[in-house]
Amino acid sequence: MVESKEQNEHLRDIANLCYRCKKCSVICPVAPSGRFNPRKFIQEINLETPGRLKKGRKFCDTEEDIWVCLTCGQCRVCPQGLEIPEMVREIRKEVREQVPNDPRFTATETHMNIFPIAFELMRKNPKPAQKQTILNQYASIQKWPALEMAQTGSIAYYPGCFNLYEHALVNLHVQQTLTAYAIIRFLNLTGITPVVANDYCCGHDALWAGDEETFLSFGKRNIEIWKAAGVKTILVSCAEGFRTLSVDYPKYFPEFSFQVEFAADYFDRNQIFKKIRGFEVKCRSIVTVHDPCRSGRLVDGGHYESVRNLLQNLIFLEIVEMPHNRDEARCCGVASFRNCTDYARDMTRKRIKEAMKVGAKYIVTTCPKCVSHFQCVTLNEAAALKAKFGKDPPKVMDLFSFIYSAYNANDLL
Amino acid sequence: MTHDVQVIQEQTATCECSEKSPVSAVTFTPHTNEGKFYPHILMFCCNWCSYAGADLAGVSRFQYPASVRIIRVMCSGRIDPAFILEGFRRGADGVLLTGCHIGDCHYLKGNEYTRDRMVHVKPLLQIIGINPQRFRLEWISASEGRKFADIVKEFTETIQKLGPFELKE
Amino acid sequence: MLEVNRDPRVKLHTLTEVKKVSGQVGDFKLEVLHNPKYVTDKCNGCLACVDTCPAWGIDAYNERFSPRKAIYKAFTQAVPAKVVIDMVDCVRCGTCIKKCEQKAINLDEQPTTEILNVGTIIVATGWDEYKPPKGFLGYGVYDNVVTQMEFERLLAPNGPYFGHFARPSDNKVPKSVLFVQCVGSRDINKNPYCSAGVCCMVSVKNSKLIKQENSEIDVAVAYIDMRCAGKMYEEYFRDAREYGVRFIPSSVTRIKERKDKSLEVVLDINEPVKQIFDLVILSCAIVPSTTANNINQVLSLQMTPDGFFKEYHARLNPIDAQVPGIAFAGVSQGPKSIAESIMQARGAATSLGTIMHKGSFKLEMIKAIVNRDRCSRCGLCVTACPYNAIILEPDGIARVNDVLCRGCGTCAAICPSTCIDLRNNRADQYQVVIDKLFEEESPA
Amino acid sequence: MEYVKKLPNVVVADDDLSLCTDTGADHIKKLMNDNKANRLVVAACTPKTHLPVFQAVLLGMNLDPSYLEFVNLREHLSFVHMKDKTGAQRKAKDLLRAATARAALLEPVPVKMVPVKKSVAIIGGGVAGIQAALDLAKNEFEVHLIERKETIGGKMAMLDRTFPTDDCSI
Repeated sequence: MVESKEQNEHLRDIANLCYRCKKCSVICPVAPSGRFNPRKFIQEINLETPGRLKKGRKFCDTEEDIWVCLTCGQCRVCPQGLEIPEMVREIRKEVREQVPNDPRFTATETHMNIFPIAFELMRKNPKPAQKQTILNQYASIQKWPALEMAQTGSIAYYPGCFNLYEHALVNLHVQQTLTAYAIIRFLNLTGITPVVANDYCCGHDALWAGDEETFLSFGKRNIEIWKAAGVKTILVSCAEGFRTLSVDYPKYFPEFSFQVEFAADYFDRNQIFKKIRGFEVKCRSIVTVHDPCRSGRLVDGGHYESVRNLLQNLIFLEIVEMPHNRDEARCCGVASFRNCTDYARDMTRKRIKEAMKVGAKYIVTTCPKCVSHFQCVTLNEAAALKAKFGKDPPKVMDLFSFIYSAYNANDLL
Repeated sequence: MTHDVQVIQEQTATCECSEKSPVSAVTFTPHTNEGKFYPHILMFCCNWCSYAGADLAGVSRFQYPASVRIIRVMCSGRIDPAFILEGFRRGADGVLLTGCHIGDCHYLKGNEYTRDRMVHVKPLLQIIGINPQRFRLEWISASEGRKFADIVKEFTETIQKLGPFELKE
Repeated sequence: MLEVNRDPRVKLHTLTEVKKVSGQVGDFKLEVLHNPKYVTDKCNGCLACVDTCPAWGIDAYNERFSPRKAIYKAFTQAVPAKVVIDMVDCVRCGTCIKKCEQKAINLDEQPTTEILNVGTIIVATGWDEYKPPKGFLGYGVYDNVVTQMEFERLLAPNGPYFGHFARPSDNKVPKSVLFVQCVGSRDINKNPYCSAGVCCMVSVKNSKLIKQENSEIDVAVAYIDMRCAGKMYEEYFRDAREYGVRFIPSSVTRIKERKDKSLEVVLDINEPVKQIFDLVILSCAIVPSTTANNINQVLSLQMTPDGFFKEYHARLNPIDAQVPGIAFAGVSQGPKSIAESIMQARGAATSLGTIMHKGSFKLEMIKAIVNRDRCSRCGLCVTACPYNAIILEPDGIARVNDVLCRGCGTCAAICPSTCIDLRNNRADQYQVVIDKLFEEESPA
Repeated sequence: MEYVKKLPNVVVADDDLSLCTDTGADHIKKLMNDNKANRLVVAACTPKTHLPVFQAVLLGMNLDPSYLEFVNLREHLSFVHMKDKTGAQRKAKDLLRAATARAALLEPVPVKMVPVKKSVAIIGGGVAGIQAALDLAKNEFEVHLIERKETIGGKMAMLDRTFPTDDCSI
């Protein structure tokens, strides 16, 4: 905790490095809405004396609506290296402490606030969900082979909040269970039995909504659970989970001593698919990769190539790139299930249109939130998109769900 | 929403036909009833079928446990899974959602939405770590007073077997 | 009927179908399609054309028992009293054009569309007779098995036998007649409901009419139970028995034709008994008109599982539809007799007349409201709304039509932005109730 | 009763044997006026039958009729928990607590008037359609009688004679 506070002040101290090049406000997808502008936000910080700023009070009644920022990190183009998303997060936390029911905060609620409620319930719960049981139930329903999962071991797979989105956002086909199943199944096929612990949600959404308390309680218990299981390496397939575990956990928990690896990286580095006997999967389709901010811009060294390399394993698959890719990837529109607004939706639409213009039949990504937001548009506005482009909108899938579906069908069109 | 005067007049009434008003001074015993676990169940009833069913159960004097707290909604289609989680968050031991039978909805197909949406509630509870048996979806028509009482009885027994909700503060 | 035609305030649109309905109470727009009659309004009904017409078709009015010309008037008292041409039967010889003094015939008439702008709508789509599947109790195979409506024509003075009924196979007066009740009704495999006793009463009436015509004829009715509930109905039933009609509590399961075209019927009276009848009449169920479904597709009202329109409330308001400004009359809402149909029709006229007389309709505004600032323009509420009450404005923001919205709240539950809610049934109001219900101790 | 009085926002609570009578209404009016109350919670029978009664009371006081919250103490409580007095007591308290809290959040429901054209379309020219057309035409409304077939009359015109008077159908 002490550490993070120092970090806060440090973040702010460098706000005066800004020389108003306006790169951030030009690239910021929210700025045109007129409710949030990163450059103005930095200026607000600079205008105040550090003493007043410490309490974040300024932002309780400023015009800059810090809850509107998507923390997508496109503003990281900053030539002075200002971490605007991180700053926003710190300010959010302070504002939340001072005004518990900030009307501007409640105004960003989406989905009847189901996710914060679910997280609060999870937090209270001393006995989290039996993930192994749920996974094997899923396997038996699908009539797929059962998974081998260990209770203790050195390599763990962290499914994160697991199938929460899948069931909270009905009809959007966010196949989180399939993703988890696919990864464990592929690992099993190469003789690896990963630990799947009954861990908690990583606390990403709570953290970015300024609710540090929930985040800390999740983190603490997760670390205990992993320690008890004797885990050394943790594989994370979800981009948000990866960012939280690899960047935020070490920052907040000095005792965090695990090696965190992005599942796609691990698969690529160890050539998992090459090791699976008879892995000759045909897939006559065209995919494009949407790079989520959480596994790209917002972590060091953007994990872009591994995803593409894994897709190369599929025979006949054509990978096309959208004009904005890798570090410049456009935002899916919504972060931490807040602020589903018209401009947020326009962003989602724009990204889908980008994918359609390059002729993709599938959009493959690694973030379940990107999947759900893209699906919301492709499924609900299919008719309008079809009218405009003369073809069906692309399907959106998680990387591992996509590969597993192709592997299962051996020719996914 | 703000009001200049926020005052409420309270009336407790009993018609000649009803029992003596239960709101007479009886000491408040929290949480247990003669040593037995006494569940609190949140129940949503749609205005047109289930609420009328509950009324019929009343008029017919079908006795059922005093565990349910009924909230009247216009249509079961109004119920978002968030309401159910909200109930658990506030400390309900179980949540019972009732609506009109499929095809019988006062609002054409509101209950079909409910049905489709509620398929996902049990897995959702499972992942949060709540026993899915604590939630139930039932169709009760306005003429099924007996069924209403039976379902409440049965569900209360289920919850009693499960014990108090683990996450209650 | 004639009165309707004479009244200047009633516009008759025959051979017309409703294709599309938009708008709401107070201002409905009906798109109607006028099918061609091929005869203009100049026709004075002299019927000279009918005599000259060389082409023949089957007379739908007389069920299947008699032919009619391709140019025809439906029946003597038809309203409007003009002829029409059935293009299926017409050979386009043009004889009628030459014969017509009024120059009223135009064989090249095309269908036309018209928009009717009205304040309210009455749905009176009526009914059809249940047609038994071919071969069921010999229907459609044996000539002398007919349905009740067909028999009405055999009996009618303007029917094929001019009021002196005969059996269809040999045009001879039958010696014995059997009515079979509950065909296609009260049967969970066909129609589970009872047609409200109408078919019972029709059989009582027709059996009595046969006896009045010729008391020599043996008339029997095979019934499950006679449902003669209504004013003077029981007395009417007693009358029939006094005329000598035999009412046999029995269900008929098998009918076989004999060489002389008479029918061998197996009646189950404690044990199977064979009896011979010359004519068998099937008292078939009343089923919703085939057009009811089409009409419902344009009006999107609610139907009960049996296909009749669903009223607002079975007890408290059996006349109005759930959509304001629409009412039901007659069998469209459920099987009923003529008297009941007229009762409901007058009820519907009063119900809608009240609104129209007042000139305005009062709406309780427990309706969905949209928080325009938060709407993400996703359109999910539009697809969720059962009443099509929500549309997206040109700028993409959802707008609720207060008249069509009935306040179910389905949209509120589906909205991802939590921006649409029901007035006075808001989520925060529910949440406060949930909160307070489970508060452990009293705050005081 | 004592419990209810202590709840937040409650200014007055009283009981009466028959609230739905005129005297009951007067009683409510007097209490509300004396205590300057502007929301009413009725804890009695089912709102499905008695809501309009108490809405009328509020209307009589120039208050919006939606400022009314109902607690169903009869059908949902005293009738069904006859043997469990303690449980019923607790449930009643819970319900009243929730109802008073909700009452504070009630909002006025406006009433909207929409103009209605004085014309009617009747779909179907059978006996019911004809009768409705005649009735409405007599009331000077413009009637459009829409019939799918070439003549009006429907099934009725195909009948010979009709029960129970055996008169001609046309």
